Amino acid sequence: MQPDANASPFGPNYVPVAPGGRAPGGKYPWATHFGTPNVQTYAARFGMWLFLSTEVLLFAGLFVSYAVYRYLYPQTFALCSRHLDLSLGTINTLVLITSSLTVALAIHFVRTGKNGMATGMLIVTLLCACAFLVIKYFEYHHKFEQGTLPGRFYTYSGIQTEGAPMFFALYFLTTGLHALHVVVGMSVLTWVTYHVVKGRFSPVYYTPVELGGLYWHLVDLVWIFLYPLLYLI
Amino acid sequence: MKVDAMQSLLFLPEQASTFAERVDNLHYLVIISTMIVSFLVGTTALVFFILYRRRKPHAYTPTIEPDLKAEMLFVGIPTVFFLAFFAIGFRDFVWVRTPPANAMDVYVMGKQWMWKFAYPEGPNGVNTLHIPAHRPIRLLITSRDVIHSFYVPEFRVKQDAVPGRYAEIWFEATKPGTYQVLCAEYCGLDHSMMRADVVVHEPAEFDEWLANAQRSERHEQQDSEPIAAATQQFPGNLRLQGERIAARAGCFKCHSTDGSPHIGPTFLDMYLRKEKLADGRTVIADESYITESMMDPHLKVVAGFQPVMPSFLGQLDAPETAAIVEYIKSLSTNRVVNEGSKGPVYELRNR
Amino acid sequence: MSSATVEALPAHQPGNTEEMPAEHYLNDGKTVFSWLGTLDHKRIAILYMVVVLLMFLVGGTFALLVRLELLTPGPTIMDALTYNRMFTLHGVIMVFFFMIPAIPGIFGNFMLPLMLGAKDVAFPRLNLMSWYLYVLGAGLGIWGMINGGADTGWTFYTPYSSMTPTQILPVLMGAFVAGFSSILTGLNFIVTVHTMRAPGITWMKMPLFVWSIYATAVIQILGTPVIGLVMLLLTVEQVFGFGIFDPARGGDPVLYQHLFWFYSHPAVYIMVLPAMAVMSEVVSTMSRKNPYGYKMIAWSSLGIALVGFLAWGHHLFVSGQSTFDAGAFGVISMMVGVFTAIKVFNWTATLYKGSVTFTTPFAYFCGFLYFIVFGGMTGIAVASVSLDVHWHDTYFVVAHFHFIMVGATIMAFLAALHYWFPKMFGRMYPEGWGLVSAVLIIIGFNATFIPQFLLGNMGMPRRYYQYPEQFQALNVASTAGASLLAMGFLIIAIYLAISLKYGKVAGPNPWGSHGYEWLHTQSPPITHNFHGQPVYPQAPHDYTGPVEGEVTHAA
Amino acid sequence: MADITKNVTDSHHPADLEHHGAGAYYLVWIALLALTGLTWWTGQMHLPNFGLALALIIATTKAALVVLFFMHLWEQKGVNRVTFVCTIAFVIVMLLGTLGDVTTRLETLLPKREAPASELSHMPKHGEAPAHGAQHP
Repeated sequence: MQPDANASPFGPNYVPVAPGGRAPGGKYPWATHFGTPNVQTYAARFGMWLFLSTEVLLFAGLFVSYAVYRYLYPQTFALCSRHLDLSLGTINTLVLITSSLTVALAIHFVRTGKNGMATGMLIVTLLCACAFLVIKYFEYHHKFEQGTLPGRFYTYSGIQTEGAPMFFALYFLTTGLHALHVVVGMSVLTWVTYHVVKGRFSPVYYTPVELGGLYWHLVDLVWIFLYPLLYLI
Repeated sequence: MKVDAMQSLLFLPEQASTFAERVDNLHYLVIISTMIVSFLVGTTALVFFILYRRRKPHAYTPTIEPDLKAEMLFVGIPTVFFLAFFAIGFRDFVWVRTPPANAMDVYVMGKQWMWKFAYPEGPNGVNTLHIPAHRPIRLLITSRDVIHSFYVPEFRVKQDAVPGRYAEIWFEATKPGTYQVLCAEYCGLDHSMMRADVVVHEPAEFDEWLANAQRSERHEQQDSEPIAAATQQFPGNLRLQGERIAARAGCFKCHSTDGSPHIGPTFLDMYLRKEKLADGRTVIADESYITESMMDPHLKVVAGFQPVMPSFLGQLDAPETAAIVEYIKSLSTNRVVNEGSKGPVYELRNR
Repeated sequence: MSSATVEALPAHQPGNTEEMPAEHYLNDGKTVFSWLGTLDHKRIAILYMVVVLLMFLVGGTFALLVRLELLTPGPTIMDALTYNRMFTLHGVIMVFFFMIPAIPGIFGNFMLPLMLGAKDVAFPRLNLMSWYLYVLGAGLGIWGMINGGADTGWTFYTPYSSMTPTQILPVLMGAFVAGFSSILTGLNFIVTVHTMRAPGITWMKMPLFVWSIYATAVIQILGTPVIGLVMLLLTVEQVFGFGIFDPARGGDPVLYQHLFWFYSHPAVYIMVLPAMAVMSEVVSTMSRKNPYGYKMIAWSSLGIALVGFLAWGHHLFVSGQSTFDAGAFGVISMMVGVFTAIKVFNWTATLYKGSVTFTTPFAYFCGFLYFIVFGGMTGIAVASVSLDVHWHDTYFVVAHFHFIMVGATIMAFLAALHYWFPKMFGRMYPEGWGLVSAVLIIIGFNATFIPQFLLGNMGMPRRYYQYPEQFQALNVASTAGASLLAMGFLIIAIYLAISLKYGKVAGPNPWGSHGYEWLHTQSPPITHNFHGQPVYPQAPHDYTGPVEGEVTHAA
Repeated sequence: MADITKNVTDSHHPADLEHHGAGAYYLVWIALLALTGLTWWTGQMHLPNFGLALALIIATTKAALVVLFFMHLWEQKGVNRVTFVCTIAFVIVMLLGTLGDVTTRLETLLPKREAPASELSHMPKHGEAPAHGAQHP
């Protein structure tokens, strides 16, 4: 057999899977890189899950720090927790859960060929994300005014026990890192939306939508744990 | 005799504590079994290498896979040995971490780059620790800045000094003499010069030394003039008084002495600090400003702080105020503050 | 598909040992961009090699300077601050920029697809990106060194690291970025192993190298994010003073050590598992024998990856960790020893009824076996909790991890370099010089680090700029050994550089190996590795008879 | 050549993900909202002993719903599940190893403990000013 990519060594079942109509072949026939499109999808999805697991472990370090300091300062943490705005936190939880739903629906619609609906769902998701960040901004703003800030910036006289600056350090670190992920997720979803609008995805090929969705669900997942740990103790 | 040979072969220092004997015994056991096993592995490899050297270039060889017995052996032998080492090692570790009830306490504080030792009844000392032989000593180790590690090779004893808390370890010295304390945890520029001596006395000799040292310390504190004392190792009664008065008056509820922000500005480096006031002016925190602030705190409030301090007018008399000022002056990061190790600030576990 | 094997190769190539193959990945494109923009895993491997060797040179130079400084008890050639920076940068460079990317980056990248019968890794663009991230990380690190240089030791222990006047941020960021590179490489390898195996290669027929690299990748995925977070927290600590680890603000410095070692202990296995990977291949090829206990070796790789994650607390025996935790971590650490012992026994038993030839890679195998046995056993000794009370943070520990990380890993690195040199460049190195330098290096290592074991026994703490007089003799011995070592490396560098251009043409399979990477391909391979799709009916280390697809001189 | 995918443990076709229709998503969403409400309600009770445990159990349930249905792990057998379970296992390992230390350490080795519980017993409700310590004398 000759090393000719166009001859498709993968048999008649082979479907070119390059997004955006990129033709297989050329010097680097990456379209035939994996045996079949199935394997390619499989690889992409698996790669994404591996990436998500690194994200989970990234947050895990913060959760461990939280666990340790909560063990050391249980009362202070409870007291500080009462200083957070529970209603804003709850609204944010609902917003994120809803955005998770809309992303799942967006994938569903792409898969069933309804790109218009998918676009709508993605836009709702992005709006939810914006709402989340705006609410977060108000929460942060309040803390900056009040002086409930981490470490050496802590100036609030209301709670003067040892662990209070630590609680707010953890609060800002966890929610800050999470907010960073929200921003990254928004950029990813914006990119995805653009390509959905352009009609790049179809029921046969929608991997980027799915992967973007997975990332967004992870953002939701982290918040699901942050919410009770920060607001409800 | 055999043990001595091992000791010099392995370059081990003298065994000067009861723990050292335990450590070395396990050490010998591990080393000897390692040597035996690696000799066996090495010899086997050598024999195979000679027996099965390549005789023709493209020889084919049989596929050999281990049977269950070989597998069990390969897993079992190391497991048994390693667990045995661990069991002995952990037993000794628990032993060295569990001070006997009659142990004598010594407080150890590491600080860049010196060791301070203090006995509950005094005296305090820098870089020389006196202890009696044949008596269990419990060290309560802490640090004032970064992590240090208290290490005496002859005792085989090592414990990190973690700032803000007390770690404990105990040992019983067996041979009178002088041994070197080394810092084993990297702690900055002069890490390698952070050394001290442990002087192990015969018990009777130690009791005598202790009584002498305690007497001379009291003597020093009672009789010396404040100014003269400031030049000595423990800088002055005025400063110590100031600290006591400040504690009594409740200054530390709002003012930290370690630089951390609190309700009020920290005392650390406060003296001669340029402070920005809430109304935009700046002021040098000299003696007069500090005194004034104690008497009329709301007159010049430092920016970023709430005017919540009560006035101490009429509550502190002039000498007391002066003592506090003197105390604040002493809290400077730029100078080495020689003070004895503080006792444990946290309640100790019941022994 | 089995038709596309030997016959598919151009007829003049196999058997002709006089000339290099006409077409191979090295001459496929000669522009700078054809290298810097390449998606070919083999070229990326070469890119890694260039930077990794550069880093080794820098780190090694620091090591030599440190050793020179320790010739005398007092100051010798530098002041205390410079010395503290030297050993920090030596550690940071060797750990983050040399040892972690070395074998996976170079040989993993090059050999993994060849061993799986794939034309590349799963995500070639990601692969190139991780090289760039690595270069960026290394660049940041080097820039940080020139621009002040950290003096915290590579462990960055708080609270010292948040108080030090030196600039640790660039170095931290360098390590952080290099961590991303490590994650992406690991991710790529795992997906490659799952999706790119050629027909015939089932899980239990993967070469042992692949198994070990796979286990390494698992650690890279699961561990590296945590060090990333730790670096971020340290940055926040330094810049903003959040006080997460600051005892003055109620923080716990011991928590830092937990988080740090959760990655950095498994990171030791990121360094040593690939070394074991190389050795499984070398011993099999050089003794023309299947590895005794293939399954045991394969599973013990995964076992080390797993247990390696459960053992981090043995770095904290004297640091204020609880006695209970010390016991738990101590006993788990022993398990790592068990898995390693299994491998050692199996490698030794592989020689049984083999056909052993003493080449340079095999010389390094012998050295490796020695270093892993003694390095491992001293590890067991340190994990016996009470002994650690004496040895912790002394030169004993330094010598122990240098035996494993430098002794074993460098042995494997050099073995791989020699073993796969013909595969990568199509030319042979001079065998005589190879053996001479191997002997020199093995002796040099021993001369450098055995005195350090003894220094540790005597009680010399690590990271000492000045030391009490009684330690001098052994320090001088160690420095002398280090110079021997440097000489060995110099010789290797010279003859390999010469061999690149003037070495004897190797032919496709100079070792007569039945390892998958030597079948179905020429040396050096073509850009897409294979002409057509290779299949692998037999096991990877099968020497019971001729194998299909073997590209020999005689064919 | 058709057997090239044979080695791959799981040969999904993209369309392989079951279409359980959009209905399931709405159900999961409603369940998530309900659980959020539940945890909000129980969280405000500040149950002294098992409040945190309860909140975490609810959070885990919610996370499981998201992972299994929104992220399709329910249908993806094989390696993705293994990956996720391993990840969680390692998070737990890290948590246990570290907490195992802190919870069994010598009292003196922990940072200064906070005031006894009695002093903090009169916890304010959310948003209220704390009952003590607000004004310095």
